[in-house]
Amino acid sequence: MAHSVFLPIEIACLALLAWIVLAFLGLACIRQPRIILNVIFPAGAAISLVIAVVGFMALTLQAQTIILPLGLPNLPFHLRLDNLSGVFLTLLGGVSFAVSIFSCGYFRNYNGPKLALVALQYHTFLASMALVLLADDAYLFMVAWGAMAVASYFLVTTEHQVPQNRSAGFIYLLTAHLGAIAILFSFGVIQGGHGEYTFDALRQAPLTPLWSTVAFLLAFFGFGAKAGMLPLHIWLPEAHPAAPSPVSALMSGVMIKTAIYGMIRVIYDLLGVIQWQWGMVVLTVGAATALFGILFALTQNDLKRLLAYSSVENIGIILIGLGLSMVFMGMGHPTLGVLGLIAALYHTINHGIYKALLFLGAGAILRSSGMRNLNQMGGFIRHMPKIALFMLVGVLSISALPPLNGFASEWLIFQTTLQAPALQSGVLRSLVPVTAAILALVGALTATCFVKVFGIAFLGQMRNPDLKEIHDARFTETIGMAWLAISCVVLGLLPVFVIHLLNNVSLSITGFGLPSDAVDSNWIWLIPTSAARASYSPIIFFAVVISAVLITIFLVHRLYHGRLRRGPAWDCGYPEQTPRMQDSSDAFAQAIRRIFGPVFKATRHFPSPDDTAPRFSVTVEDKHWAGLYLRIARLTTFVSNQLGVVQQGRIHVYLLYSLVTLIALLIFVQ
Amino acid sequence: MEIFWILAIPLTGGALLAVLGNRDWAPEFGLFLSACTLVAAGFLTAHVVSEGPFTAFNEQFFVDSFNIFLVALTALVAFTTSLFSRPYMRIERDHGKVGVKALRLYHSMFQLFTFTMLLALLSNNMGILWVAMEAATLTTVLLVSLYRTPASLEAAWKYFILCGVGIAQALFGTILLYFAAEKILGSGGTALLWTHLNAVKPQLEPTVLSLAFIFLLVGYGTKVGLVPLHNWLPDAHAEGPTPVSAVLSGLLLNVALYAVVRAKVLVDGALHTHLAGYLMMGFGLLSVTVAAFLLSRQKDIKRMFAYSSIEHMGLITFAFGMGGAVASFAGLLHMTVHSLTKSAIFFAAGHAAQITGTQIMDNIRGLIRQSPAVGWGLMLGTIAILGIPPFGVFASEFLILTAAMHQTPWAIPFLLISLGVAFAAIFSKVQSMVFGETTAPRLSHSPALVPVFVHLLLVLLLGIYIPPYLAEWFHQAAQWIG
Amino acid sequence: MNTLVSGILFQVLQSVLMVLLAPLLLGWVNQCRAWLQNKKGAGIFQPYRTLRKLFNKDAILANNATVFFQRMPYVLFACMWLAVGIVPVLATGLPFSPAADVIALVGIFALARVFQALAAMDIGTAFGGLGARREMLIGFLAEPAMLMTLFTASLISQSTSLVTIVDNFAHHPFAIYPSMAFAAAAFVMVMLAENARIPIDNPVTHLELTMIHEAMILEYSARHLALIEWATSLKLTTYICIGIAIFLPFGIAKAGDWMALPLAIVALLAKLAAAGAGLALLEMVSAKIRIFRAPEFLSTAFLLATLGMLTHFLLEV
Amino acid sequence: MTIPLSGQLINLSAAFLLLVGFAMLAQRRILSLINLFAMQSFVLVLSTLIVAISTHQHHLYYSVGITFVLKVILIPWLLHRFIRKLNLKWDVETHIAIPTTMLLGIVLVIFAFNLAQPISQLSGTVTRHTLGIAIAGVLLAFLMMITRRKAVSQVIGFLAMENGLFFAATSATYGMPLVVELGIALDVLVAMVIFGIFFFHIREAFDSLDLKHMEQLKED
Repeated sequence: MAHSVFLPIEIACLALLAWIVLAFLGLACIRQPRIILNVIFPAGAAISLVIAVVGFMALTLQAQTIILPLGLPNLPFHLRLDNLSGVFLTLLGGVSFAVSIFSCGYFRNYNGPKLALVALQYHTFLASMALVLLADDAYLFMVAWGAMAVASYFLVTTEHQVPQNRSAGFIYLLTAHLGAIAILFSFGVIQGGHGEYTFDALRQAPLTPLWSTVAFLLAFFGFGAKAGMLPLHIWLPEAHPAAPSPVSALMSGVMIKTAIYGMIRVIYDLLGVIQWQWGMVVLTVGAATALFGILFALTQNDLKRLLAYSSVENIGIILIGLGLSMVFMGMGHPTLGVLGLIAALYHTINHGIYKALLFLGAGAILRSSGMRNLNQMGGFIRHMPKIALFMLVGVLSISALPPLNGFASEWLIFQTTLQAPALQSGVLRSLVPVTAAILALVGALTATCFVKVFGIAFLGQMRNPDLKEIHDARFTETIGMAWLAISCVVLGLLPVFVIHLLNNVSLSITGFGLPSDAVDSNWIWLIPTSAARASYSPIIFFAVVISAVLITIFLVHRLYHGRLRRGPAWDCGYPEQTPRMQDSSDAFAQAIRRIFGPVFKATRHFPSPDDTAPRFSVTVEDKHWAGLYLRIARLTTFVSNQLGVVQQGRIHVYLLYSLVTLIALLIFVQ
Repeated sequence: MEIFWILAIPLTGGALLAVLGNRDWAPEFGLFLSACTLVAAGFLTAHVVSEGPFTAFNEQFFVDSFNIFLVALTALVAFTTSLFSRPYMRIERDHGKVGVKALRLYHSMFQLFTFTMLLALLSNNMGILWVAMEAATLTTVLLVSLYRTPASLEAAWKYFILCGVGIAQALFGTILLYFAAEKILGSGGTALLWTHLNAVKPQLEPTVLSLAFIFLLVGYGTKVGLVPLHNWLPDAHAEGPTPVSAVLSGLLLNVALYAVVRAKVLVDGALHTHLAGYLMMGFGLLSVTVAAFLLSRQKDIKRMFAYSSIEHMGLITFAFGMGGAVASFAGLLHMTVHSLTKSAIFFAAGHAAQITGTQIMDNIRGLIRQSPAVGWGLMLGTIAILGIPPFGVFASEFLILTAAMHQTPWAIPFLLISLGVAFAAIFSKVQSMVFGETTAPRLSHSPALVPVFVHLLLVLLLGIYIPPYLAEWFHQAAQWIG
Repeated sequence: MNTLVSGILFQVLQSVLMVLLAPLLLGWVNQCRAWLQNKKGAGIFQPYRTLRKLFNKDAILANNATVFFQRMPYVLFACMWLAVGIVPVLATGLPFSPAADVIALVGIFALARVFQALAAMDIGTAFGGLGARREMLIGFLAEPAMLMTLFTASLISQSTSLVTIVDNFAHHPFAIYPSMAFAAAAFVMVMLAENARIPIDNPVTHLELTMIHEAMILEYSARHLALIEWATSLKLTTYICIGIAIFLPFGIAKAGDWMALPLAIVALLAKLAAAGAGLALLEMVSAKIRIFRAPEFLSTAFLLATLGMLTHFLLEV
Repeated sequence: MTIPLSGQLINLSAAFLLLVGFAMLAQRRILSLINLFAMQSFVLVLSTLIVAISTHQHHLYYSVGITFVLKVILIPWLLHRFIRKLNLKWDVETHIAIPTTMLLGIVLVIFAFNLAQPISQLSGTVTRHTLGIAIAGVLLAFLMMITRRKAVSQVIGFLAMENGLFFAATSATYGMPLVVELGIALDVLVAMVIFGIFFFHIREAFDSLDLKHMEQLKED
């Protein structure tokens, strides 16, 4: 086997190094953009594959550690490759492979310097994410975490001429920084006073329940800020539209997942003893995040903003899974907790893949048509059938429709919620199913949202017919999207394998696994706890639907005729069918805005009566801005204004300060 | 012997330049002198590394793990600064902001300032240390007012008076110290030698020493820029020529803090209480918080980074006050990375101001377009100074914060808020300066940005790898700082 | 082995039977409606005639219709077929049943709905979009309510697989579950909404202000329309069957139990007839409500279902 | 106990120093302020001389010499030249509230005595009781710098502070080591020169030495 020569972790380190080297090669090739496109990015993709393979191998291997002679004098860099990091490395490798390939085509119209910088930051970004997953001591983790934030920040501000992009970048880095500080402090709490910062030491460190709760809260805040949970999500819908689409794909697909990784690492692995109250916190926040995210996604018109909000929603769903798992763990039902954990991990992977796919699709549309606003799109399926196909796969997956992967993971989460009777306290027993209700609502809303996306963007008539020369995805772009689409289908059809692999993870970090029924079940039947409770077989499902369709077609054409004529669409008696008669994206979301009115801050712009080409438009704002962030900003300025008075220019006053200080201190000492 | 050279070179150089400073080759000559000083410092460092701490010239001079790295740092920053100031001052001359005589003054004073810094570091005599600190003020005060603008004069005057008064308090502290030491060591020269004082510190009279420390703290603290004694600092940084701001932030503050720490060691030894520590922590926290909040209202780029210097000095003071091996180590590391980063930032900021012809940040835009090197230098420097990994500033902040985590948890909220506010304040401004579009013209001389990137590279290196011998010094120093 | 064969036979039998019966049920409902309105009615076999007529016609597609539009009817039909094949109507323990539990069942309906809505938007007419939008609106309100009702049942019988649920209710000593009352009420409301019946939608009018389901299929003709109509009747049947399976599962045979089969069939027919008549009665006594009242209606259903679940936890555990 | 004659003389001169300190605090006219400063320096020299004679501290003789040359002759002369050059001869401090300043001064003096109490207990010098007065001198000079509006008078305050420190050194410890004394002296001299340069710069920038012009740099 490969790792008889090289340990997987060593290969991982080498791959990481190779990425960094590529980054600087990219910078060196500032004059030859061709080389960057045709050599650097494909090479990066190859490395991604290596990473993916390593991560996959790690899923079945024992944890391996390695210590690099770098870092702080008494805290060298510790690296560790275990099953948990394996999962996320696989995700990183798999997604970044597709994205790198896609980028070869996507960045073709960038000029030399810009492209070189992108190549530099892009590969640094990849390397730092891998490093986050491999880090085994607090310092290295923080370093990698920060490098990740900085690299992605520069990628977000690639188009820094646009003012919104600058502010987006600023908000993003600010949130990331605050989060990082919180995480740092949480590590500081966990190590409990003996100043050892390797993760092993943190695992051993004894903590009082109070302090571990403090640590949990800090970590939850810090990682939540990166993951985009309520109310720290504001950076996401700003940064994603600003960044180049492949980068948005990476950020949504992988980067915010590293925050989930961090949560699992800290809560399950480092803290170990989980209290059910934590679970409730995570559960509530998760539910709120999911609902809020999807409601806002529904009301967006900018495709990438919409996708960003839907990422918020999915993070919420993942948090629901985690929260359930923590509740069960805390209440002393580890096996059920494991189910929740696996569901969360599974959904993490799935979301990583289909969200990356959707962002790449959005990018392809943007590059070929220059459009991000749904209200202007329409009928693209006739010009970009390939993109449409892949987007359809992504849409069906994210809408949690069987038999694709989104459904599989949400199904598992539902199963977890249905284990509520096992809980002792009646309150929890009745609260947990409510989250199930919210999850159901969110799922249905997601379907609505993405019907809107696909229907408005690809179906119907072209909204502005004068738009010429829009063409389909380029070759490399196609490969990138195809890769992700295929993995969506595979992950949807073979959940059992995934479950078994993830079971190793939970065994290695919590020490518990799924019940025997689930583990022994063969590859057709997905059985969470026991066959009698629930079972699901996407393959049979898929086979039956397909065959049913074929049979129907066959019968219909056999028993009757297959004659078909084409004609103009029925025009309802109007003289003509103009594209403007179709539902716009605004119109589609109108019912939502009306039903969930209180959530939004919607302002409608009516056309004036004597407007020859009247357009009705509506803008939806996030209430958190005015409600929370602007207040904080105002408070800060107030304080600093108060302090500014101290410095009022007269040297006598300054001298007085020193005299007073001196005397005060002298009195203090005496 | 190295000590002799290391002091003689800048002194004689300063004297020479006072006469020849108006020649065209004066900048190159100054550069040469700084290079020589750096080499001498290198030799001295090698000497200490090989033989450990030693005293020289019948104990008047003293080198140990604490001051040697500061000596090396000082020589290095002095060298890079003169490297930077060569084109910078020429551009200033082309812009007609300074005349030939002013340049002569500048070159000679720069060397003398280096001399005073090194003297303060190397001297074993607390009295001489004081003399050197005062001399440092005297050498820089005329540089602050180099442009003769009303603002610069005002800044210089405040700098002069406030630091003069402050330093006077320090002198009184020194007298008290001498007074206490004389009891044990007898009167005469040796009673102020730090090595002797350190040897007998447990016997020193506590009440006197606590008073002495108050005076020393207020005195040297004024030069460190501790709130509320800091008022001279932003003005001087903003109005003086950029190289001066760079060395003020990069060297002077460090050396002043060095003096405070030396005093703290004695007082701790004598008092057996944590008084000095608490005082320093108090000043440190106050400085960090106030500076962080004042950052957000700055309009002048150099003034803003001056406040950031106050903030970081506060953090270092806090670290030393906290004490303990980790915290002191972190403090030393932070001293190093801060002076490297901050001087780098000032270099970049200076060129930025020259490019756009203003120091008002609202009028500086799109640096990255006009001169990518300046833009990236400023951006990366800012990211480094804000303590974002993988830069070295983060390494030290990591240690400080985690140490504070279990030594003084009550301080955490202040630090948390301050760091957040400082980040928001600085980064929002720098970002809008670096990015965006611009129409600024090119510079008459190509800017020297080698120093910027050398410094940043070093800082980056310290973030991911600290050389063993450096770590060794820091450890030793941290040991006896306690 | 033998059980498997008989199981598959049962499966096939049930699927085919239900597919063939579905239009009849629709006809029966319409006939009852007519009777209740003192009309003579078209007779209960009218739907079959309609289907035959439609199948024999030539299909017309709009010029810009894509493959979506063309294939949607088949997908729709297949989904409904699968759904009705999963629900244990005649007998439990069918080989397909474990392939999809109640959640997957809801998933199937969602799948069908999404495809229908997309197809409706394909042509780009005003009505298509309007219909799709309203359909999704009803959908995202009805689906959670549906799930909640099913969850109540599955919490009682500790399982989400319909077979186990039916077994639990049918072949265990009878017990009164107050929560099921809530669930039943919610289920009926959801069923009305999902099948485009009064008071949410009116299957017989094409009044543009009110119509939902019809708006989506305005562009369809001939065999495509026929399949859609058939699928609609299948959907109605499936819902009723689910209701039967959960709320009155008595008389459902075990798989391979040939003796119990006739009884099961009779029981099923009786239940379907009763349910159809009941449905007609409901539609008679209630009036169509405004589209923006629909959310209130459905959120009430959702509330009832959730209440049912809570009552289960408060009273029955 | 009875204090030896030298001690009495020193205490006398100390008292005189304090008096002069208050006089400077009250003095409005700059010219006489300079003279007062010279007088204070002279008293300082005297007292130091007495100490030197009475305790045979040879290095004190040097510092006596330095101080005499520097503070009694050179600096007053320089100051006189400056104000002649800048013709500030009749320049007076406007509106300073003398009575309040005096009161503050007295408070400071009391504080200084309390501060000096414990230290004087420890001191073995004949001059130990004058330490309090030295501190008082420093603080009074400080107060003076705070209250004065003119650059020159602020500088004089600064020098007075230097005097106070010097007096403290002699009274507490019979003076600092010689090296330090020399260094301090050098610094004071250079400082003086630089102050001079500043006067001219400020003058040409603001055509007045009033500090009220130099209040522009602030947080607005």
